[in-house]
Amino acid sequence: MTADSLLFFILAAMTVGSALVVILASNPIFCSLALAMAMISVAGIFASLNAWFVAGVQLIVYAGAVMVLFVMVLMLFDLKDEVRAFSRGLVSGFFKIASVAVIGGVIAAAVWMSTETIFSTAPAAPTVNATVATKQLADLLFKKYLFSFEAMGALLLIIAIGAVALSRIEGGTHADK
Amino acid sequence: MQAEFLFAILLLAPLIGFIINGLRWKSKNYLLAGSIATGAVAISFIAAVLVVMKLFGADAPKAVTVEYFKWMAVGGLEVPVAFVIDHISALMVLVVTGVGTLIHLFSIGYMSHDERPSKYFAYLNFFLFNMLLLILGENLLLMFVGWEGVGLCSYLLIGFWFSDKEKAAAGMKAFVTNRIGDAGFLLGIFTIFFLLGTVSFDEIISKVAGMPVEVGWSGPITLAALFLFIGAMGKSAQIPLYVWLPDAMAGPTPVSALIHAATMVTAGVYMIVRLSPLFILAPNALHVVAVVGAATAVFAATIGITQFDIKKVLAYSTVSQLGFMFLACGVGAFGAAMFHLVTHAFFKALMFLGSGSVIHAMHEEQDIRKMGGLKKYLPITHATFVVGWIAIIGIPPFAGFFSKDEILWKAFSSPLGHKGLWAAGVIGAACTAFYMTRLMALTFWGKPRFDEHKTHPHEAPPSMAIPLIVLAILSAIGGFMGIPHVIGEILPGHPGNWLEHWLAGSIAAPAGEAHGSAIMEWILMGISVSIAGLAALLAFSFYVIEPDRPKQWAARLPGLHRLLENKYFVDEFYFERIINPLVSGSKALWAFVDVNFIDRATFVVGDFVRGMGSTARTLQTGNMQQYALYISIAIALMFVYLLEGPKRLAELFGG
Amino acid sequence: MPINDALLNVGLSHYLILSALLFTLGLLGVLLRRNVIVILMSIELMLNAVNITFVAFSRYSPTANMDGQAMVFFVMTIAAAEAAVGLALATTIFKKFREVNIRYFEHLKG
Amino acid sequence: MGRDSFEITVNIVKMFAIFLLMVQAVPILVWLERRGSAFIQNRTGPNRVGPLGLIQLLADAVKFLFKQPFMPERGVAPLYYFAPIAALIPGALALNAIPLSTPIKIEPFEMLGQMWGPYTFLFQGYDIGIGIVFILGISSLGVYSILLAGWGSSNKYSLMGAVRGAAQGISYELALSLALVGILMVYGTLSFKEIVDAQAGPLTFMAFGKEYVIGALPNWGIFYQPLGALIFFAATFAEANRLPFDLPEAEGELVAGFHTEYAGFSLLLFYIGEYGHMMVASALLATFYFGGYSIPFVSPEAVNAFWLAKVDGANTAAILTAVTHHLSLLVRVALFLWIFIHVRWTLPRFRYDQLMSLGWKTMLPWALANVVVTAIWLWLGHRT
Amino acid sequence: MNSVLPASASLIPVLILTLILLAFGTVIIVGTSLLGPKNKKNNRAQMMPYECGIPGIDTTDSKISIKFYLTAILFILFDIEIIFMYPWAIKFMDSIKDGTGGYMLGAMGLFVVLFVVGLVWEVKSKALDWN
Repeated sequence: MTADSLLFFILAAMTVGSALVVILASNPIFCSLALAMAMISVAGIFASLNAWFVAGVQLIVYAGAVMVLFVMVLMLFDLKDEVRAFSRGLVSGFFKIASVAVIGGVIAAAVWMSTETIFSTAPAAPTVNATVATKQLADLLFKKYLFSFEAMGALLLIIAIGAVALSRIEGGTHADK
Repeated sequence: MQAEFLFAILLLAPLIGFIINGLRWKSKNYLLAGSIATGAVAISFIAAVLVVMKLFGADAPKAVTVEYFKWMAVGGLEVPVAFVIDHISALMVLVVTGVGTLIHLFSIGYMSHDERPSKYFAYLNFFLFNMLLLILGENLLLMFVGWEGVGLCSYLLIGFWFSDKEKAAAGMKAFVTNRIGDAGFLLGIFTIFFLLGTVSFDEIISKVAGMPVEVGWSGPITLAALFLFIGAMGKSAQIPLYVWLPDAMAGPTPVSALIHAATMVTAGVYMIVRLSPLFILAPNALHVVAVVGAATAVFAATIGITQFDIKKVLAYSTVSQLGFMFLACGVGAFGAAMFHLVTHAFFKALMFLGSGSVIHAMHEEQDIRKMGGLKKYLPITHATFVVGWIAIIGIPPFAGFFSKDEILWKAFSSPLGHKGLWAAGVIGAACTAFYMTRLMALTFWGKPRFDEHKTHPHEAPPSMAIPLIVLAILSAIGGFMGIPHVIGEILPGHPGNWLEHWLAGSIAAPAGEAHGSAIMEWILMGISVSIAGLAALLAFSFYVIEPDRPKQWAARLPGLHRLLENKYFVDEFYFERIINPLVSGSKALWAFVDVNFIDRATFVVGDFVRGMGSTARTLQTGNMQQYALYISIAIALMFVYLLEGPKRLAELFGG
Repeated sequence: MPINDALLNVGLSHYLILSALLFTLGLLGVLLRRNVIVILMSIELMLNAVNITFVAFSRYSPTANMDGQAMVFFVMTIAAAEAAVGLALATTIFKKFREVNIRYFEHLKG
Repeated sequence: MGRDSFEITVNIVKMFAIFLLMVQAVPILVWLERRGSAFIQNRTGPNRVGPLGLIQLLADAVKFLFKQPFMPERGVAPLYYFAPIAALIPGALALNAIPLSTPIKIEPFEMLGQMWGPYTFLFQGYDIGIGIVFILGISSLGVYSILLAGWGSSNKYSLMGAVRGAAQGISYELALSLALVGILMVYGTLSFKEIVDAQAGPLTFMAFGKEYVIGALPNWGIFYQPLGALIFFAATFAEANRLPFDLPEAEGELVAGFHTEYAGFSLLLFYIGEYGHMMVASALLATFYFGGYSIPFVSPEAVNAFWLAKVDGANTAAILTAVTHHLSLLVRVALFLWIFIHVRWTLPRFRYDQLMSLGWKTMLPWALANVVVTAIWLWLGHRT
Repeated sequence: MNSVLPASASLIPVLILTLILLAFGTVIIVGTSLLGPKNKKNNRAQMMPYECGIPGIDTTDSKISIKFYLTAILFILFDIEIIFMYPWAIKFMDSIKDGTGGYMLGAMGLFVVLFVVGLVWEVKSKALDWN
């Protein structure tokens, strides 16, 4: 095995393993920590694809911010192990797993069948270093996708306002007057 | 600097001002709100100047166009968000942002005692943004967005003091009346799209370039032109849709100056000038435009003679002047229309602001019968008002003379013109001179007719005085950009008609020979000036020398006076003959058709849908995971279908 | 494709299959778990799977372009916004019921 | 990693050595802290064990080794035991990504009857192209060890301290990362090496299209970004949970913060993490704003030539050159570490609301202002 | 830099170092538990959560202010905005030199305005006050 493929398989194993813990662990805190692990592994996968800046952002935003929020909220709620972590229903459970299996299988099959025809599997050797690649990214973000970029700014503003407003709600819709 | 950048600043500065003031709408800090708004418009003005500069020079482009992004693409219709400054919109954008800046500045002083200055300035900025959309939009749809936007702002600002029921009603009236026009405008856009398959000005003009002139009334271009003119009628207050404009004076006076005199109401004229290559192909439509314009010019001017509200007088004057512009458009003198639009923006904004200053000084008194002798109290306002007065009645060399005279001359000499149109114009001009002099006399001259011990009129603060002075200067010299050839020839250095030269490539001219000679032009010019002068003298004698005479005349001609004083009973007519029948007809329809047929039908449909719904309701449990399950089943099926799953499986197992 | 080859030459399909696996796991989490917060986390997992696809296509496209990476930025922003609002909602539910079972969201219907 | 066994071995040993550099700094720093605080507070401090009390820490370490490790009864074992290990990772990973000196170029040489080389060894664990972003990402993971410790201990004071620490850390991370935007704008790169290289020579700057050179000053980032440097430095205090920002371990309110329930060597691991964080911060400060490992006005080539003249053998000279530059960096790092210690014993602790409002309402806006001013200044200066 | 190393060249060392660190930490934790004295009898007082010697009351429910969680949300949002500035920042100097500096300044200016509006709103709404 070459170093590159070794790296990929290690990272992939870490990602899938963590993801399995996320959906199987009964304690939500462990779920969130496993998800943080998965995020870090995905950052590694981005890096192995030479998307260094995206990997860094993945670390900072997902692992360093979003998952911290999850962990903090779970600690805030002080949730214990769940007696019944999974939803009930034999029939619907069967349908759920079946549909997921079909989707997963079909995606995998589609990938398997078609990648050869899309383009060759060997990527072009990296020709620019991370800083230059990041500059190319900036070129895209601020020229081609400028509108989306500014829209993102507006979205974040709205979310900031909305989050504060939501956190102020005292009761729910069922609160008695 | 890059055009994209400048256009963005030009358009976004008022929008940002609107957002800032809109977000702090509760604030009562009129100075801060006003400064933000004025600053925003001033930035916009500077950007406009910088863009317009690109049009100068020997090898300058004919137009600066930027396209930001695609707005919509529906079938054959592709509408980009694109803006253009060419020689027509350059004039308009400079006037709108320039005069707009001055009026914003004036508003700071005028709104200093108001309860909601931030809201006011936010609306004002938003208006300006929409106006710029209207002017700069590169296609009819973008123009329509601005068109509706200014209508909305106009409504909001007329009804700005909505706690007064009448003022709120005035806003409503303006909105509803404009809707009629807008319907026409939309039909016009549809017709054009149906006809030419595009809504872009550039493409419209290049597509109609080779078309023959249409004869008769039923041609598609004539139809489109007439529809568009209906839109213009609504926005620019022409007979029969002018009724909203006098009532619109319920809004704050700077609003009247900005929206209902200088900018928004001229949008109709602008639109026709913009599409002049289209209109020129429909002479019959142009005849309608000319006749409506001339009729409005005379009609509104006669009403103006008997009004006592200072702003109403100016409002009718505006309607009348707009009539002049349409008259110019109608005879194919689009350049003259633009010229009058610009000079009118200067002097009418000046007079409105002056009246604002008077109203402010008189503590919200608007009745000129209760004024008089204000000359000594308000020297600056008076001096600037005099400039505006001379300009509007058309005494050379002030701005109004040049533009009005060019319209009259074109009405006479153009191949589309007619002596009758010229005569109507002269009568309108004479009436204008009469009522403006009357307004001056009753407001500023003579003896004070208010209690000098109770009311102490005070001169405007600098923030109000500066715009007045600037506009007065512009009203005085604004006419020199369009000096007629006959005058230019006798002046030293032979200055040409700069405006005509500027607009030459952008607007269309009617085919055919102009009739009339230089001598003729001099004679007509003399006639119109002397008639206006005589009318002014007459008014002067009526209202200053012998103040009793108006009453005697009113007694002598009671019928005419009543007719004029009640504005020809048009509002009453509309109410009795159009609105009431509509209402009672609708009621009858409701009682019979609605209850018996439509309601029945909807009930049946409703019951059916409800039955379906309650069946389907069992699926909607509120359990989100079930919803997710439905989604995933659907996705799975979709994938199987897309990948031709059964076929492939068959291949796999079948061999 | 011989196994040895698949182990040695990591290519686009490897990343895509990994992404599909991750996406499927995330979907399972969404469908099966009861805890709202875990469901949100599973959604994050799915979004990450999509991001892997974007970056992989960006890397393996014949005309080396960065559009895929730019998209990842937007997906991440959306994901963060979704997490922020989702958790705010979960907190509101928690304050009311002292539990974050997805079932409690049923009470929100009209 | 390397082409042959020698290179691979050296690279792995190098990483471990840099990690050990961080570990061994802890006793020295703790000693310095205790002696320094005593000096500041006019006391003697530890002076019994060894000369100047230098052996004290060794004795402490031995004591730590033999303490009884235990977990509180309701603690969550995996988290409780993993937290101190996790505390090591961010500091060590980050320190290895910073270039600590010039690369060493080794000419071919003979060893064990075989020719080896040539090699180029970086004086850092690994060179990651997006260095700055990598370090920000890695150090943002530091929050986890705090949260894990707090939760794993199942002690409400630990948890409170942990959540406080996390909130504080992330609040100041904003100001910190925003302060770096200024530096990125000035140098236009994410790589540490290029930033250090850009700081060579005399101070040169552009203003309104003209270039100015001030020969007396080195071309350091601090002269371009004084406000940015200040905000960065202040924010690192909060990031490292040092006084005056050590609210997570405020004794008066929270017993001992998130590591209340820790004792013995696992407590020491937290300290290693914290001091590692300080070292990373100091090294970053030196790299961004004080020329990194460069020696002012002296180019690496000149240093190499100096050593070539002194000793024979190009490889020895190369190693000595790297060591010289490394010392140049260490001097700065030591200075900043001393400032860390000095501040701790000089300034009083903030109240929590003051701390948060300082971070959000003072430092964040100032950092933003710094970005805006820098952008406009650069634009005006370099516009053609 | 003309030759760019493959990603694995700098990623594998990171993985190796992480492994080293984990091993180091584990050795220490396990080592101390072997070296240190064993807990013979079930010492209840020692194993209780440490609260300065006072017997713990109310051990189950730790009330943490909702503010912390709000801070974390706002952190995410602002963090993303700042991260968006990074590519822009390193590109900015190049843009000035190739003449599109004003454009880039405007593009980021609008974004910063949104940022500032958000910050001002948070401050005004007292979401950042801790009392």
